[in-house]
Amino acid sequence: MSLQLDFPAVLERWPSFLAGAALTLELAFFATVLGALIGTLAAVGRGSRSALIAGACKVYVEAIRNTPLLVQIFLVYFGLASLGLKLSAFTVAVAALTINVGAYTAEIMRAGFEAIPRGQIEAAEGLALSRLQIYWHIILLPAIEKVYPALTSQFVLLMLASSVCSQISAEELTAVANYIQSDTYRAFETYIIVAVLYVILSLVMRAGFWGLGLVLFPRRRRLGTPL
Amino acid sequence: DLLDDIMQAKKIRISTDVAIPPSGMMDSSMKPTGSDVEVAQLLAKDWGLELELIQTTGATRIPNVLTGKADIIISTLSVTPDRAKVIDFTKRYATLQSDVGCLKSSTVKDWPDLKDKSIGVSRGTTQDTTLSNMKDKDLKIARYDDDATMVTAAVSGQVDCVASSATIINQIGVKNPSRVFESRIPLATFDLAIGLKKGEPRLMDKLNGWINDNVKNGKLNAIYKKFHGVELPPDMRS
Amino acid sequence: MSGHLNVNHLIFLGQGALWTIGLSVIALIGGGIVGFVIALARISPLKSVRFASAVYVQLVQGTPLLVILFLGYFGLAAIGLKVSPLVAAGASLTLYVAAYLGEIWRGCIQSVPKPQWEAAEGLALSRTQRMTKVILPQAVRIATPPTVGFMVQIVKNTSLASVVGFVELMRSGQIVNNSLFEPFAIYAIIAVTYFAMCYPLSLFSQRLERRMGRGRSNLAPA
Amino acid sequence: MQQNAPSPEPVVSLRDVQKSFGPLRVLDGVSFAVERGEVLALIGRSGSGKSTALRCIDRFEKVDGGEIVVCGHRVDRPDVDLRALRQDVGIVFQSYNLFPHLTIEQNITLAPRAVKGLASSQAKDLARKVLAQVGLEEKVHAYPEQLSGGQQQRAAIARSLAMQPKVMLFDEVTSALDPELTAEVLKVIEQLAADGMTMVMVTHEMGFAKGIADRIVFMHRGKVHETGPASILMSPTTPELTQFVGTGNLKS
Amino acid sequence: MQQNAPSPEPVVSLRDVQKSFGPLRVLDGVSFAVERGEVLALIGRSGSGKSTALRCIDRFEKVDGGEIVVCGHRVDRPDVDLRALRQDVGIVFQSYNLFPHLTIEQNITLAPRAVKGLASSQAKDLARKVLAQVGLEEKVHAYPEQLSGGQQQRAAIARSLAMQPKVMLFDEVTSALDPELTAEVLKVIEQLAADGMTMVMVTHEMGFAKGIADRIVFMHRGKVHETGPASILMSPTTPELTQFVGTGNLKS
Ligand SMILES: Nc1ncnc2c1ncn2[C@@H]1O[C@H](COP(=O)(O)OP(=O)(O)OP(=O)(O)O)[C@@H](O)[C@H]1O
Ligand SMILES: Nc1ncnc2c1ncn2[C@@H]1O[C@H](COP(=O)(O)OP(=O)(O)OP(=O)(O)O)[C@@H](O)[C@H]1O
Ligand SMILES: [Mg+2]
Ligand SMILES: [Mg+2]
Repeated sequence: MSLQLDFPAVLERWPSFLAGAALTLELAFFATVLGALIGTLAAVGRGSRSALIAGACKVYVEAIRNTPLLVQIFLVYFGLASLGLKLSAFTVAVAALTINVGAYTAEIMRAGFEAIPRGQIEAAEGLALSRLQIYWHIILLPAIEKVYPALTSQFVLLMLASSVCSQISAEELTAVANYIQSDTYRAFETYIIVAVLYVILSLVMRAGFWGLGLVLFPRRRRLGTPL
Repeated sequence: DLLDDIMQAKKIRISTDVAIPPSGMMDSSMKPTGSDVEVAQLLAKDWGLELELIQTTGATRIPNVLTGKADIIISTLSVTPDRAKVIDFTKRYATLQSDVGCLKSSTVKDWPDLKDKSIGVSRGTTQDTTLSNMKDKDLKIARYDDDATMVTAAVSGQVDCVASSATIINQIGVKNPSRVFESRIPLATFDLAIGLKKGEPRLMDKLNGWINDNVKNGKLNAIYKKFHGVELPPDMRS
Repeated sequence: MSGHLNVNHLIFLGQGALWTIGLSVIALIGGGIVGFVIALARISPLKSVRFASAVYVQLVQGTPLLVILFLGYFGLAAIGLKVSPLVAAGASLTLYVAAYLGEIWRGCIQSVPKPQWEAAEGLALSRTQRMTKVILPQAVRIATPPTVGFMVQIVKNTSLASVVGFVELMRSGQIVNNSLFEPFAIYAIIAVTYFAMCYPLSLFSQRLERRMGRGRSNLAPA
Repeated sequence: MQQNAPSPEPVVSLRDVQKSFGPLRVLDGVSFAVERGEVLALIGRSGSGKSTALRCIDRFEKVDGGEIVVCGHRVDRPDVDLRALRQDVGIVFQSYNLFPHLTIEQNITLAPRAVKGLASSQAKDLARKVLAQVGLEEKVHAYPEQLSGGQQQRAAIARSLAMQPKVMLFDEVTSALDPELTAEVLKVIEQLAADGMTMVMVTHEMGFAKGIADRIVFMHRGKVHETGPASILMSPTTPELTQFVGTGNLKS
Repeated sequence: MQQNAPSPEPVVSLRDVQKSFGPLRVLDGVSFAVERGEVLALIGRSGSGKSTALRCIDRFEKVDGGEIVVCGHRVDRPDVDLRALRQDVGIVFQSYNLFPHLTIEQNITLAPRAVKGLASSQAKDLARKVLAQVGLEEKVHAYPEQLSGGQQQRAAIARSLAMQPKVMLFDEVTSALDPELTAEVLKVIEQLAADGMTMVMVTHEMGFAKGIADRIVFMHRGKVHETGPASILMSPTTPELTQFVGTGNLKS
């Protein structure tokens, strides 16, 4: 092997790695919460009886799903600045990630809505519940429960994809890696450590979603069905 | 021995980032050009070799030679002790004067004026390291993945100061006349050198000899002046 | 560092787009073949095979593609394998795509109703015959829409191959921008180009889904 | 079973109802009425339009023509107040359609709270009352999947009862159940009938129809083919009903 | 119905079979035997273990203890030759489980060709023969979804017959069907019985069990509670069977 690896030389910068990992998690957290919200609204919007709302939601979802995140980030970052709006890199990163993951969430949630048996909705209609009440009480939670694994994976993917935020000066994990590797020229050691950290982060996120699932789906918890 | 391999193959593979103007970039017909590219071309010509430019990104310049995918790197490598632990550097073939540049309309004169101003810089460059080490100065640093993104950030108004070479600082105003930047605070002068894998003394000697010759005959200075608009420092122009 | 967007720039971008398509095709074929093996391994009767393939999937799905590409390209070289960037990028993308397609396809195979497996078993078909004659033909129908949907992700993700020196669409856009500094115009062009490549696939996948009359979501790295 | 004297205003009345799905004419001039306290059984072979007729009464399907009046609501009109209508009508389907993520109590209290604005404690008392009616007091805190089919169906009936409807519609509520479970559900419905609830039920259980229905409506190809008291099942006058009752007997 | 003299070697025999799912003991010492040409009906309430017993015979479940011998195969042994066993046993489920991507003919010829190596033309002749047996000749080239439930179930029976099994197992093959369709499927099974096929059937159709079965096995809580000729249904000796037959009668 023509290459000598010297992990200690890179590992001694662990505070930077930790800070990067923390920022990555932070980005993922905000984008997940906001994206879930926007995505759910867009999913509901796509089923709207107003052609305008349904159409707008569709355009949003399709435009985002069919272009790379990096391009979206650049367009938001430089676009806003050209308009004179100077937001911090963190704000822009969260905004772009939210817009991005919101579109995917919308698609997943829509599948969840469609998976609710017609009979459930008819039963609720038969009980004189209003449209909004039906969405809230009958559709939302079971739909989320049905697509929970897909949502979990999507949000983990979002966390991994947040690595491109290094491009707009957000100091997340990949940015830290890029800095350390160009400062030390020890690229292998750096990227191997970063890969391990990402795997750990994704496990942490999955564990978090698992725990959240326990809270969200009391029936699952009580009947012991695996999530 | 790498030198023999190169000579036998009649081809030298040089790792260069073509996205860091004016050292490496594309001309309007999308051919690689820039000061580093011309240095590489000159070297290949002098040694009678075919040139293969290995186009890289900032992150992969070094791994390319460590894993034998390229023979040497000519890509604005500044020499630092940390880096010298990983690869070997030749003598300097150029220098890089770095300044902190600010909007012409701003009042920045010295370090204290930089408080609350975000300073754009290319991530992991020696400018970045230098600024990052000035912990006492309480600077707000915005790091971009490469010079181009940093310049774009300055052009579009995301930052009002940048730490970079004078060439690049001047470039911003060319791209956006309403945002002219000029050098305000000198940062440091770095030596740029050719990088190669450790343990290749014969190649190292030959490269050093070639640099000496071309410093003396003024060819390196000419290339530098052509792209950077200024000459190399006096002690490199004998 | 000169002037305005000209024909050369557009040609350069076009070449980048061609590379994007080429890499996508390689990733899909390689990832498809390996992914099929992974899908079968994930439902293997052997516990060790199931476990190993699950670990593989978890590792790959937990690592950004950028890092996989980097380690793939230089990692192979570091252990003394001399490979061209094309082979290295192809191999890395294959590993990556296989992990996702393998999981998608495993789900599709397992979503063939259990009674179908039992009915085939009850007819004395061997394991291979059950798979090839009963389960897979049904799974293929279920799998087509999410697979086509995932191809969109492949197309977009090839942009990361720039790390191993590919000047594909995204990288060519960055290079052009570096000499023109018109980020808004250039990234808009790139966005539209990606959209033009991806949207037909999305549309096709949606149409297939609708024809099958069931809503399935497809996973999507951004 | 109470046989009220026909009041001038029936609870449910259909007059010449027409309904097509695409080219398929499913209801072709259906008319019948249900008086207060009456139990009406809708029978007929598969595809004859029984479920569709029932669903039209609660406006799960819009009719193409004819007139439907339910508790004073003009169901055929586009401007009918759906939520008011559905407070007067309870409907129970073959697939019980309990909400799987809610406990039985939550299933029952949801609509009274959300629609009628009952306080939580009131709603819970109500839940206990209707669960007692169907004999499921001990299952308040269970989830639907913890119940047997018969228990789920009884819970679904209780959920409808909690809205205190004026008429209940049942669509083959026992056909997914095995004989023993069927028996428990039928007992509950019998009790409802005895309490004077107005009911329309689609059923395959001829024995039950005979025993409980005040009137039988036999549907055939989207039309009311024969109608009369339960005794018409013993002495059918049309060949279609004769055949239908004949095959039904196979399930003996 | 043929009443063969019991041969020394039964086609199917279970002796003291034990089977648990986790903590739940589903079969608790089940023993019975089926002679050549005999029709045995397994009855019992839901959850009593009928399906499990049937599935153990074709080794869809592994038993925890006891002995099962089917056509000479020691089914309880781990080393039993599964494919040989399943060539001797045909099984038909409640959900017909035809392969939706294949035509009826392809459904039927698949196993004979893949397992027995029949030539295509031979297999097609065979398909025509078994389809004639179940009265579906005209549907050879249809896809399953183009058939009614009863037709699908008959096609599933034909598919099993094409393997020329020595014994057929039926698990509530009519319970997803309405009375009319039930009748056509039962007729096919009656014909098979008349032709001397050995059969074990789980069924809810008491009338049918009475009419066709040579012997009844009544299961209760994982045990064989009563067994005997069909006449035990008229004069049950245990209270459990009395109750079971009683409730069964509700479905009259
Ligand atoms: N939403 C629908 N779209 C199209 N056709 C329908 C729809 N609902 C019912 N039909 C058709 O209308 C006819 C009558 O259906 P309906 O459900 O009313 O029959 P039914 O008497 O309830 O039969 P079953 O006893 O099988 O429940 C059938 O042919 C059915 O296929
Ligand atoms: N795979 C399984 N895992 C766990 N429990 C099972 C499984 N299969 C069956 N059971 C349980 O075993 C018991 C007996 O089931 P079985 O299907 O044999 O009953 P059955 O007599 O066929 O009833 P039914 O008339 O409802 O079909 C039931 O309590 C059932 O829940
Ligand atoms: Mg119906
Ligand atoms: Mg069963």
